[in-house]
Amino acid sequence: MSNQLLQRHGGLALLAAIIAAGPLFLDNGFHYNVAILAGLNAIVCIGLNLLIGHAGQISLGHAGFFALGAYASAILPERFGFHPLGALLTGALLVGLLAFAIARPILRLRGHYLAMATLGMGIIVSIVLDQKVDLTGGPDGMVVGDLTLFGQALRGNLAWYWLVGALLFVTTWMALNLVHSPVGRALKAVHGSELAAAAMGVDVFHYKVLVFVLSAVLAAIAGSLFAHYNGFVTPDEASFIHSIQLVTMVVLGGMASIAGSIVGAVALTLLPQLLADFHDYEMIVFGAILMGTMILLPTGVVPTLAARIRERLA
Amino acid sequence: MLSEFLQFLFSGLTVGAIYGLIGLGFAVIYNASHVINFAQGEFVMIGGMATVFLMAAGLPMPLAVVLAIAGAALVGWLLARIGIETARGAGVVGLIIITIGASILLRGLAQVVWDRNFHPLPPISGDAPIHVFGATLLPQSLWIGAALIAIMAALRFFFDHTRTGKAMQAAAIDPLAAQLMGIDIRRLVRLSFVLSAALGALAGVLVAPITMTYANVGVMLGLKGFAAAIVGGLGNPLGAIAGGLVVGIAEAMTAGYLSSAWKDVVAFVIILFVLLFLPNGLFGRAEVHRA
Amino acid sequence: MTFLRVTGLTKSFGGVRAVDGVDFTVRANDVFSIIGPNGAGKTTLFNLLSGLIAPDAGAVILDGEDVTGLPAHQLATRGLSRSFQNLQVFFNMTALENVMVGNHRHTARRFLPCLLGLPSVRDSERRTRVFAEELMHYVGLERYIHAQAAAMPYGALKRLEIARALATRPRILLLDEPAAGLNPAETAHMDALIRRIAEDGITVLLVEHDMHLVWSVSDHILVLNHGRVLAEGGAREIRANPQVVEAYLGHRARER
Amino acid sequence: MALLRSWLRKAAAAAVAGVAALALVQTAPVRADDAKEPIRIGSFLAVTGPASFLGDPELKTLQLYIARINKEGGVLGRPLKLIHYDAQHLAKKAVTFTRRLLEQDKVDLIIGGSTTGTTMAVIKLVERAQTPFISLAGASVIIDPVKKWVFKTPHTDRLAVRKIYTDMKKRGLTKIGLLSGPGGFDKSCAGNARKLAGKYGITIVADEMHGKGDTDMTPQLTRIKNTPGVQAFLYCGFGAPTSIVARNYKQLGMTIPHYQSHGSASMKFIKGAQGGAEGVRLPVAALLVADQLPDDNPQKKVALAYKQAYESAYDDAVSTFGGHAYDALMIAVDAIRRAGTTDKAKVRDAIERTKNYIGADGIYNMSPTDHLGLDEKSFVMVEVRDGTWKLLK
Repeated sequence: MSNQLLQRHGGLALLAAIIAAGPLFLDNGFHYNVAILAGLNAIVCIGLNLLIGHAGQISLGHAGFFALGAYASAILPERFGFHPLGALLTGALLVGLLAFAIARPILRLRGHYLAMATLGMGIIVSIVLDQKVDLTGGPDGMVVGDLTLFGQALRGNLAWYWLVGALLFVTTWMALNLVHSPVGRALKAVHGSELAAAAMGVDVFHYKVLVFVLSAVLAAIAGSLFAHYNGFVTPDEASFIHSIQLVTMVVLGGMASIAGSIVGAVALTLLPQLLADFHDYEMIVFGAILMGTMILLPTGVVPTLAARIRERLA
Repeated sequence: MLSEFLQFLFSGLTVGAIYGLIGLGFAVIYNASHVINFAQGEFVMIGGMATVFLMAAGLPMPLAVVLAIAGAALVGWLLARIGIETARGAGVVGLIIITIGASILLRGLAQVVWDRNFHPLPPISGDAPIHVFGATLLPQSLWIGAALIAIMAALRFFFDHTRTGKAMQAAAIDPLAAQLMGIDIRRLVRLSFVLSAALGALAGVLVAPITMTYANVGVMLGLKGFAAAIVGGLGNPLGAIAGGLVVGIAEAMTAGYLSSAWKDVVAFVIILFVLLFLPNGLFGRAEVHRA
Repeated sequence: MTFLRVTGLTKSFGGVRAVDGVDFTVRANDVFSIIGPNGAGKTTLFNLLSGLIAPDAGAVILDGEDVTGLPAHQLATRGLSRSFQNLQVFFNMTALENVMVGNHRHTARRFLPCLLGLPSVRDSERRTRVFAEELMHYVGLERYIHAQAAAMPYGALKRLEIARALATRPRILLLDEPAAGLNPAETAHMDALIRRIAEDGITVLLVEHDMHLVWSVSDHILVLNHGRVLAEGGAREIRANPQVVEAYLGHRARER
Repeated sequence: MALLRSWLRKAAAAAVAGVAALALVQTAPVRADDAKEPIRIGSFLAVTGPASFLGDPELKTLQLYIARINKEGGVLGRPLKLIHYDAQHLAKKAVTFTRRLLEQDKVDLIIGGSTTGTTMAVIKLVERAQTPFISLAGASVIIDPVKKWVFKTPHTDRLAVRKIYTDMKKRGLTKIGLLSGPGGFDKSCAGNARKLAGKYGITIVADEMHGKGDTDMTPQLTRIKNTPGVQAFLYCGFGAPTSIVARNYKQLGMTIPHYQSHGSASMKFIKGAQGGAEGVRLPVAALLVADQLPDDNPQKKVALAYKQAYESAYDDAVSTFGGHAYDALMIAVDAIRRAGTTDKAKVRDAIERTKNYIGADGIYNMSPTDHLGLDEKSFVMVEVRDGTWKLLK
């Protein structure tokens, strides 16, 4: 027990140290941009990993929730006079309700059928955002106003960095709490065997819905923040490709590993920037790295490396 | 009225046959390896693009087609050999990510090796539309339909009457038992990738006169093919074709009678409903849960 | 005292009546065995009793309460738990975590406290861990406490499932072929474990093909054939029942 | 033991994070303050992805002409350096790359944004960084209202629709069927078509759309065909669907006049349609039919020279999109020469004072109230005849 607590706190302290030391290494707005995007992706991935890695329920449509959060922050203040913070919370609430509503029918599906259903859901969101031109600006996107906190518009790289860093820290802390609680264990049980979980008194469906809604809400919040930070959103945020990118971050980092989600998100946010100088060969190198990593580190970067190091020591 | 309906139906059947042809590739690979191959659309792209560029290099079309299919089959073999076999510990989702990586890599390669433009291929037998009760149909649609039937028959024969085919069937139903019976699963997985790459490339050649071909053509076609395979019940080749027709006809009828603006939304809602009421697809094997 | 009463329980799959109007009653603290040839409907009966599938007709009364058609997790709350014939271990966890899942209903499992890692949750976790460790000792798996379930041998997994089921604090435990695939030493251990569970006041419902084990532990035996009750009675009665011996036990006894 | 294990797990995570951080530091530029220091031209274009039909020729053009200018001695005695990133059609990538161009690569000026979405996404950034920005995207919102640091070279898509409607009106066509694709270009074109119809006495009697990656548009075309009173057809879209629509049109035996937008202004459209493009009318930049312009047209020489240079360098038919990049680069170079410095404010002022500049797309006269400054004459209607563009008088 105390071991476990120490583990958790050690990991959190490391994360806090990395976040705190960030500004020493980030020396221009572009660096901050990459770091902030990586942080937002990590928040989405932590939620998505609870769904995919822990509870074993695949989703190929989470970009849809991300985009709905983003558009809530774009549309509500602009058209309906919401305070940006109110818009963020309203967006998260609406996405939560939507996720709750669709979770009931689609979480009855399993495996690849669930993948298809969530994929369809994401595509429907992206088409709606594309088509409701008068509300969303259509494929050309729309401008998003500043996020105001305590009457102050949040501007500047450092302010955003600290906000996203703090949120990532809190998200990680909560996710670790959850994973090391009866709820987290129930999620893993649902993944391990739905039959046995049910026979052990775990309300399987309840937990599937819970984690689906939780991951959707995290995606929506990250989407809202992204919209304000980026200052501009397009329906591409809801695209199938974006959903796939999120799942890739989770799997590459390591399923059912919170640290893995952060590593995966950071790595795959950074990689395109590192590869930008390859120009024509960018896609080739990116595809090859994706394949190579999964081939060499089949259970994801963090779990595979951790297991190798453990073996080496044992 | 009838002519209008027929026109929508022809459109749905043509598009559905294309989806079905691609869905077939998903089914064949899924059967042998339980991998969803997200690079299936790229096999279609390779078939079309390689044929275009081999023809541009002066080869006659039949030779270009054969070489393109052979090339795609080689890529399929490499993907199975390098991507799937060496990563056995990766789990189902991990293997999917590998195929996604392969899909990005192949698209990147196509853009560098070939180009970023779109190209047509000449249809097999001319462009003069066939008139049926006031509706029109391109001869190429008939060719696609004929190819689909021929491939179905060939696959039926392959699965029911050849040793390798029967082994694949057995492995699909129970890989462990099949392995115990002395069936070399790895060879079957490789073979399934080669087979489905060749099928994809053939589809790419057949559909290019209708859809055009370009480096990214596989993205949406692959997605629709996946939908077809799922709607039909994963791992069931016949189901994949039926699923393709369902999706294609749903799209065409929605565009024709309801709203073309919301066509894709309606099509996906139909797909969702099929899944909800038939959780294993139209022809899926029911998953048996024995406690 | 009757603890479990089953009346007219029926379930069909595609026209085949897997369980067909089965009636029986189980007394508290008995070891009640259900035997029968393959396909007799034993597993279906267990699945019905444990709420994994719902019956077409009939009733299940558990300790005076009608629990017919309740889902599995609600039956678990009412003190019914089970093990599985083909293992349903959580292979993505350690052995201890498997057992801790069994205690789910008795832990602080509300979402917000868990999310915030409140002291109440930590206390509950500590208690659950201690309890689970005790159960690991109870079933003789103490050396596997920190093992990954996926790395454990088959025989140990069988006992792990029982420890996990015990963690739900059941009043009635359904064991589905606990000795299947075990070697003689392991079977002997299982025999002792089942007796001990019964002695500790838990009613046991047993489906088992190993007749030595069945004769050894059973207070009462129900013979099922083609989804119907063929015979019922004490172990000695059943053994002496010529109908049972002819229809089912005869060739099986000779096999052994 | 468990603790040790967990620390190792965390250490591995940290190592990865550390490598990542190092990599970030590594990308920091090394700059030498040299008198010969190159003029840094930043660019982000949609070179891959669905809008690559725009970005591909744009990038090729920039590369071709920057190499040429450097061979001729550069600008102000300094070479030009192109720093380009492929942002695809994605606003998020455009924002990140623009920050990179501005804050890490310290570019003197930015040419880019193949699409309206990517352009609009970065306007806030370039305005804040006070860096001249010449967009290659079509929508009029980019320069209307005028933004201090933002310019653009392509004709607005509104003008394209106006050209089409003028032509329809001339032929007495007032009831039209509209089909549009799912992209930003398509939507913007269709939106203008709906908005401007009334002004030209045109009614849209059928308004259909198709989806991403669609391979058959006969249902939509059948609906338009069977709409009572429809006199003409307009398709707003780009890429492979332009050819598919033309083929389906022919398949259905439709005979009403067929118009497409400038998104179809590529030989690929004609080739892909396999005969279906015959008779299709569309507005194109005069560049595409430069050889058919009267000899006294001042644009002819510039356009022909560009066409010749591009086609000989790349073995690829010239497109109007490359022309936008050509004009943007030349306007920028001209402005830097006139300003005699790369001081951003002075370059911006010089761009705004561009007068009578003859480019591939037309003649530019910019002003503080017009950051496009193109005349309408250089945008012409053509018809496809015998597999090539025929200028309509």
